[in-house]
Amino acid sequence: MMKTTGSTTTGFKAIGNGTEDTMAEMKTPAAQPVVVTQISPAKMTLAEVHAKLDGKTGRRFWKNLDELAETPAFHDLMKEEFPRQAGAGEWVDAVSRRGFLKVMGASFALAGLAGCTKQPDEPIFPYIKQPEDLVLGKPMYFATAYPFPTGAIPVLVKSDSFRPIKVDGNPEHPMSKGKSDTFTQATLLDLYDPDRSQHVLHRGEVSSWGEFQQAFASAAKKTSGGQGIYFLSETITSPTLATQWKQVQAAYPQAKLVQWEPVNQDSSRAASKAAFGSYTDAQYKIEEADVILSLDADFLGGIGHPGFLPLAAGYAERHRYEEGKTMNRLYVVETMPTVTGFKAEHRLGLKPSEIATFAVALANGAAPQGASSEQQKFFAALSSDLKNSGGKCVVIPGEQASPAVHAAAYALNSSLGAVGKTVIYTETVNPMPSEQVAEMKSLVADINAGKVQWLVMLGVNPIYSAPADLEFQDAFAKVPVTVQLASHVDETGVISNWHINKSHYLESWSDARAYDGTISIIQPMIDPMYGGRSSHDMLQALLADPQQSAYDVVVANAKTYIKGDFATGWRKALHDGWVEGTAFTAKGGGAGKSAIASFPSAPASNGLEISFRPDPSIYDGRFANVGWMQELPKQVTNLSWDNAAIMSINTLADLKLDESDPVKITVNGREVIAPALMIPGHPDGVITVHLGFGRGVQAGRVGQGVGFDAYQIRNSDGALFVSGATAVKVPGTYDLCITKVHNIEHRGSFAQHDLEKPLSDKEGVYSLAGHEAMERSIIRYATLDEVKKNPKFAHEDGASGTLIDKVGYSPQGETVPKENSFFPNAWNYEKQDPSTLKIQNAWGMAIDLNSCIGCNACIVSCYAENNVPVVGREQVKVGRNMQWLRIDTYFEGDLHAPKAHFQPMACQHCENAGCEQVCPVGATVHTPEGINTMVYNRCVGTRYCSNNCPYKVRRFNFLLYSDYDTESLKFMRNPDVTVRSRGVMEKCSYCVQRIEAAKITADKENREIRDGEIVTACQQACPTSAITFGNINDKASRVAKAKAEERDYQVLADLAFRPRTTYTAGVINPHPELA
Amino acid sequence: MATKGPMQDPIVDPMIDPRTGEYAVIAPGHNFKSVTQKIAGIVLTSNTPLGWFFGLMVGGGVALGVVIGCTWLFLKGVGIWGVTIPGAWGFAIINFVWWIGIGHAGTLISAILLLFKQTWRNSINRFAEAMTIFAVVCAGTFPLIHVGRPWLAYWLFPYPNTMNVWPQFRSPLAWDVFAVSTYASISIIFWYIGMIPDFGTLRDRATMPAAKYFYGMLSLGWRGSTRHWIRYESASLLLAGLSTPLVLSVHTVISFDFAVAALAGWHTTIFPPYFVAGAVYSGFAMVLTLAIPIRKFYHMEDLVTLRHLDNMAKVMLATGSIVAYGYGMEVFMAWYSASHWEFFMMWNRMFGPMGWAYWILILTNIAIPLTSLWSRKLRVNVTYLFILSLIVNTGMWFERFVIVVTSLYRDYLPSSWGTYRATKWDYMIYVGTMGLFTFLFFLFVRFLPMIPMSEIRMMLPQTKVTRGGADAETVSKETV
Amino acid sequence: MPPREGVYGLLAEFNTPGELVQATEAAHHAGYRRMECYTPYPVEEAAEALHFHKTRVPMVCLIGGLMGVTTAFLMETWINVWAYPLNIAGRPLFSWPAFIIPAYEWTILFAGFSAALGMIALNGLPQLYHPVFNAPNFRNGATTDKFFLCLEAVDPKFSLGETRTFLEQFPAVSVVEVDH
Amino acid sequence: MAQVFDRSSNALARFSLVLTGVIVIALGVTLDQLQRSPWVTRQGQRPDQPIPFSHKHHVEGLGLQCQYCHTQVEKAAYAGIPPTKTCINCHAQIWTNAELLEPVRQSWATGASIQWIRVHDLPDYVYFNHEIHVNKGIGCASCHGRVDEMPLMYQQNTLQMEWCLNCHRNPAVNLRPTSEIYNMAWAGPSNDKPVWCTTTGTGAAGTGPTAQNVSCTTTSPSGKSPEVAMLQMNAEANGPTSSDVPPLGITMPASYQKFTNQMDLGKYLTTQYHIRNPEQLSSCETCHR
Repeated sequence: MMKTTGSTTTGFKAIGNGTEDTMAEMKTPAAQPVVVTQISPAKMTLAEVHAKLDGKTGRRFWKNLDELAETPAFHDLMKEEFPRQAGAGEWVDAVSRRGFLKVMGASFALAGLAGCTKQPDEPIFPYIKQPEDLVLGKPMYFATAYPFPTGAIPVLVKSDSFRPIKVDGNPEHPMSKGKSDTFTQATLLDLYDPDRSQHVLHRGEVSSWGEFQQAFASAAKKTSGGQGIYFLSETITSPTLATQWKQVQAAYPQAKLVQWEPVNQDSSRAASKAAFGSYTDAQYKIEEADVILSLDADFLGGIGHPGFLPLAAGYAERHRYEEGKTMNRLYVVETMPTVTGFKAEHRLGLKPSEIATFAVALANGAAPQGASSEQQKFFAALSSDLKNSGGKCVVIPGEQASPAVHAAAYALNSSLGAVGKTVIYTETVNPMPSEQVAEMKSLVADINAGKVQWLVMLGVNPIYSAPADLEFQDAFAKVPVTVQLASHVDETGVISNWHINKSHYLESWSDARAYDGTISIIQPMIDPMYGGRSSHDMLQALLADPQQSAYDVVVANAKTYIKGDFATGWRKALHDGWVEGTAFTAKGGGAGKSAIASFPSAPASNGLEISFRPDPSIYDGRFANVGWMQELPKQVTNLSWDNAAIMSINTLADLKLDESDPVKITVNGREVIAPALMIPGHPDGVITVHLGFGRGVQAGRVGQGVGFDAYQIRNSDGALFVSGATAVKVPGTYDLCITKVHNIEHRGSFAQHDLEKPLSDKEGVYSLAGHEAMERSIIRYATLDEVKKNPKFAHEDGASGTLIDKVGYSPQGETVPKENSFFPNAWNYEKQDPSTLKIQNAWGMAIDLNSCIGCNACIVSCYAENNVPVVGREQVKVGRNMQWLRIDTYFEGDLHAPKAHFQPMACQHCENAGCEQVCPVGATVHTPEGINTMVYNRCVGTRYCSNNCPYKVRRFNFLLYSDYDTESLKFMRNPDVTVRSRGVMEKCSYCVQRIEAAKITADKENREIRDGEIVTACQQACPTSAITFGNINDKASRVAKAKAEERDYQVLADLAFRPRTTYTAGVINPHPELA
Repeated sequence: MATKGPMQDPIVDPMIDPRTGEYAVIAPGHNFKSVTQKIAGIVLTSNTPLGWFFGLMVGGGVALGVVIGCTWLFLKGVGIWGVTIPGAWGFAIINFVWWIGIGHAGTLISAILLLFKQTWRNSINRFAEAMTIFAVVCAGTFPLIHVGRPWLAYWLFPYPNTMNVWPQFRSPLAWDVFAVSTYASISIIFWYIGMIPDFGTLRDRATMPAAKYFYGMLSLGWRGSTRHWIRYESASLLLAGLSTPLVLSVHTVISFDFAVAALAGWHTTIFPPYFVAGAVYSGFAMVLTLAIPIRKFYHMEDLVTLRHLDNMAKVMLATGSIVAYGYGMEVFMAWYSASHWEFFMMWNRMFGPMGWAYWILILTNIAIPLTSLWSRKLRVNVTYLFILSLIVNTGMWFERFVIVVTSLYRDYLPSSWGTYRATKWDYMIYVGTMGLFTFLFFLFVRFLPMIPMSEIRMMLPQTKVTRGGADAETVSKETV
Repeated sequence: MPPREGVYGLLAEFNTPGELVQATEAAHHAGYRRMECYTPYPVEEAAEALHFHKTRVPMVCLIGGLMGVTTAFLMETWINVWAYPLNIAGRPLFSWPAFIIPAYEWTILFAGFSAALGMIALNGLPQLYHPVFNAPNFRNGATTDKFFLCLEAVDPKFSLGETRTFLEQFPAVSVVEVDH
Repeated sequence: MAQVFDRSSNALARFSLVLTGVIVIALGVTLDQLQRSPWVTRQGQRPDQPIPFSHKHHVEGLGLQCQYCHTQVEKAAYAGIPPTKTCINCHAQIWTNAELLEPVRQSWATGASIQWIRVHDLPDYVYFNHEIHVNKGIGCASCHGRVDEMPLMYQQNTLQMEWCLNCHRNPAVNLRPTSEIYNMAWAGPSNDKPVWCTTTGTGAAGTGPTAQNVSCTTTSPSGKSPEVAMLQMNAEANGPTSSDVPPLGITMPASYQKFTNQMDLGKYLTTQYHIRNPEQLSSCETCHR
């Protein structure tokens, strides 16, 4: 017996060790990299919030703040904030509760094997009196405009039973022609942001507009002519508001108005004043230009640059390759690599200071001294091109470039004879132009001088974004009464005596001028959800009849610019979304070189330059709490939920940094810590940082604690760029969140070597992903000469940018002929309708890679149209971002100065789709009209389809991503699209809901669907009409024509999946000497 | 006979059969009663060894990992795992294939070796089959829990429903449902049929009434009637005949999960054969992992002899070589196909960010076993075999890891390249299933006859039917 | 069936298969037909002696297999071609190569179950109670190491006395009579 | 060493085996029935409504048109639930202080909705559209049953997918002239109640809304014009089914065809109304997006 027990133990040791061994064996390797899916603790605990608040506020309002922090609302905010951040593995009440429901659901489902649980009783709330024109279930469309500092964007808002559910360009507007952009699209979520401030607050306690109005008015009356009343406003875009201000000034001559925004147009203001004697805006007729030079102007990046929509459209129009059409050529000189830069035929990366010298040198016609050889070449080619264009050229300076650049641009445009042809100079779009930083300085001076009694801030957040050197927060504390009108109780709001909740532009009356000067009436789409107020109300409060509503004010002022019978004119203006005959006309001609002198170039200083840029996704921070924009992979960098210290490979090496190392940037005494990130084509010796990040908890559940705050090192005299900065590595590492090609995983060392015969393997370093994209002929392009030689270049070898004969499973990298299939005619997509003998519809899409500028507008549009959820940083980091559509960015060639290619990639709706074949429950199937349709409610979530999708365009709800709790978000959802639950696969559906709607209308009227009647969300948003959708069986349709082009090709054609989405190979027009 | 060299293991020498030079399948000196007592004793003993309780608790404790893991999984979703896009499959599928593979050896031993009249397999086939069933249990959990909406997993079965929607039979996953469920049912029935006569024995030897009734019912009243035996034999032969194509088909179908897909690294015609070989490979490794401790613990050295270990090692050598050939072919085809996809996949598999996995696989699956197993010395070295079996199991797990993960995370479109990292939940559930396996196995060795008594009896010399009373005495002498 | 009363038969216990087989052959030679051997493991020779060769298990198994293949294949065809014809990845509705695999699996499933259950049924199991268990020495040996021959009372040639003497001529350990 | 089990156990054992089999089968059948049972589908259940509104009274009794309340059934996906205003239109004059109508007056006074319980409640992932059904010749009664005979509203049909598919796979069985959509009692043509149809508009290609494309009548149009009578004669001559006269491209004066059974009418209307083919109607995206 003893013996037995003895051997027992030994026998068991053996087994025990066994399992331990095997475990060990498996743990060690997988444990090597940091386990990303482990959830880092949420950005901020409640305790820290308190600390932060107290810290921020000093003693004065500690009481209110504590109360604020104690309010249940605030707690909920914090609670709900976590799940977004949490991702996997956090015990979150809300989430696990939902989880339990799911499990209950499961048991129910099993009980009644029907797959659907017994639904609870659903109540119906009919109207008391139904509005006349309302047909429930049929959307209505209203025209309005999105006021943006660089000019209003006219929009058409889709409204479902009076809830705005989609914002798109206004097709009837002469300037925008129905196009839109990321920001405009995102304003929808901005409207429904659950963190918007909902009350008037006085010292943190809920108060009322009335009380404020009285307090303000009476206080104003006491002052001598408004002495000590200062308005600090965001850029004023509304003519009506300007008029109101004049009235205020009439009543209170001493009152002052300061316009200030962190990202402004000071350069052009200063330069134009110097050049033309008065503030002037430039309007470019880019479609007229054969040669375009952008001096740090990201005019394809978004409405951050004035006139983005017409410029992008114009550029693309002239950049399309069509017979007998001269293709334009784009030169870009810039610092931060932008989509504009990478669309350019020739791009030169320079430090901000060098750009100025370059521009001036160009104006003077002599190459800048100390320029490198390839800069010389660039300069020579450029200037010759410009001269030879005979005035059919244009020089566009960027708003974030220094005044000198603008001055030089004015000079160049007139000397090249472009003025009047491709550029006209008009009065400013904004009614009250000013040089904002200067004004801000004087304001702070006045405050410190104790002149300011009332500081009324209209939609600005200076505590967060004011130039660091102004020490605005200290000044702020000296103002007796501070009032802030803002959409959020932000950094400024929490410490202001009064906080007035601002109404969203979709909730309020106003007006604004578009880029071309056309005035649009801004009309509300919905009653202010939280009874917010607009700047109009604020100013009106000081006027004789404070009860006048914004509507009255706008109507009153509209009488000044609406010609003819007002009633009809007004109705027309509201209907069309713009007022006829209000566009600007050219004022005077060009300007000489004289102005250049007044902006001496800064003495070249040693040390790094820091370039400050508005973020391509969240701009100056105004979109910080818009999940769509935070998650949107940024142009070029593909950063999501982060900003970084962006630098070149060499700078990275010089600073002995590796990517995602935290680096401390010091600008005369002020410092900030940022993660380092290499971006190909970035000039050496300069670091680009994007503004708008590092918001506090006041930013809201989404925006708080994302990225670092670049404003902390931004000074009033170095608002655009500053030199003499230092950067040093600090210990630790920061896990940057980057999606797609430049996913940190695949950057590695930048010296990956070619696998076989080198194609784009230039000397030096290149991106494996980009290299592979070329090798796999995912990207195909040719130069103008090549395409002239061989129009079939996309399918035959020969073009420098196209490699097709080495790819894949079929020798030519082309799709195998249909006859070779085992089942060539298993399904016929050209069936005839027996009764009408009409051929059925077959939906398809064509994407013109020449026109795609990678601006991301399509993605945000898709977000709104298809109820795509926001998953949060942790999830994006492990590759679970849910965008149905992505813009693939491939860097070709040496990463010091690469080419880049943008390729919109969504479900290709393959006719022989791999995904369908492997789904065991038939949750994804093919429709008779050739759409690869995903049936969410049938999906059990095996994810096999995603594995078998070579385009990896399927998205899976790994967790419950859709927000089922937040009320305000429910208003926003598109009622025609299912909100996907957890465990379900989803993907681009070609906007099948729009297709079905069109079919129903057409069937009712017994007619065919017209070409262009169905427009997908991405197509609708695209500023350059790169996307075409339609019936490929209708040979007359635009999509059929596009697919008939010789340049049309399928990505991964050799897999013979027969995608319905095809791409039109790009054509570039390089300068012969630079090619 | 060179093989008759000095053996380090003292108990070895007498075991060598002088005629063949092979190790005997059963130590001499055993008779019907002794084997019966030995085997039945383990089940019917009244004082269970403490070690058993210990092992059961360890197994059960670890198995809790599955329970906890799955609870959280059902609450939150598969997002708690490392799966992502592009790597939408991860541990769950890897473990599924791994476990199923392990199961295969059991069926192979009980069926194929039976058809080949390899009598030596008699002593190990019972717990090899048990291993199969428990492995299939562990494997079976994964396909169920790995789907996004597990509560709807029953949609994979063809049942009449109000949606008029049915499974989609072009999908390999639908095939899996049929293959795995069939495999499980047939294995269980085969296992049970095999045990009926032994249940009879247990019923008759049991002293506790409870045990009598329990085994009595399981035995269905088996009484060893010759007519029964004939039908019984033919039935088990048929089941063996059916299990053979079944076991080959099951892992073939599993391999279709990959081979049918259009992914470079999956889309390979060589998968079916080398998946089956790999399965047997890992299966025999697992049999060794189990047999070696058990024979020591229950002093079965003379029923599960070095002959068995030696033979199993030889089978591993054979199957391992097939697997090696498979790997070789993958590399060769990557070059020979001249397809960029194949080439890049292979290059990435070896030298990409996850190259380490590939080299671990080569080391543990090919380098170590296939070099050492040629030596008979090592083949009969119990300790070495045990360690080797663990190494091979690891290796086979990594084979699936390499196939599933490294093919997925860098596929056709570079823009969608990603990576895969397992989370604590992945590990918890995986290790949990090992616990579950151990737990079930301990229950088995305690309550069921782990070696088929009737079949062992057939291997004893006394089975010789001899006319005339002459040897009758001798026999009776032995039995007394 | 009503439990029969009286003697079921005579049960002779042997030590070795050899003795059993001899006795059985003799019994058959002597004209006994209703008899049965009980052994702890299959003894082919005993079956020979009993002249029992044919078993219908294979036939049952075959039928099961055929049922399996047809059921599965018809089901798949019906589902994918008639019940809900859907365009899956442009593949033909009747994708028979894909249908083969489940059909194959169900062939084995059905065949296996029929073989196993068929065997049990043909053996008349479960039969928890059986007269031979009444023999005091039966359960002690029959499933361990003893070999039994039972001449049953229903045999026309059976008569307690003669049969007992007949059996006792063999080196049986014991000859006992078994009641129903 | 006696018996472990007594005689009875044999029978017991075999019986229990059989029983197990029976139970398994029974369970399967039960579940299969359960998923179609009213307990799951809510067929025929009358939830407690704030007001025991009687469709029978209003439709059959007072002869109100469906559209009087469900105004947008032809214009939108939802048929529309009448606003309180609609009730008040009449009930401001009649039954002004009936106990039952208190909720209506309450709602009218306070401006709070009358909170009905939805009777026909499809899952949220099903996108049913009244508009197209009504315009393509599917009558209210086809799905909702004889609402005019329902004192309290209840769900006539299962509304389960298989039920929808029955019609989507063969619409002809339910098609009726659009003029008869709101006719609750419509029973389809028969020998004693034939239906005469003719195409207006420009032949088969069809222009303008479906509804105007075909005109049908239940009263014999004979005697209107000789060729009609003639046509009817040979219509009767070549049997009840004159619909096999190809309707395509006939450009002749209004020529009525006579239908005496639903299938013929259904086929005729399928062509005239350009009903999409079953393949398209039963394609997933038709109802799920």
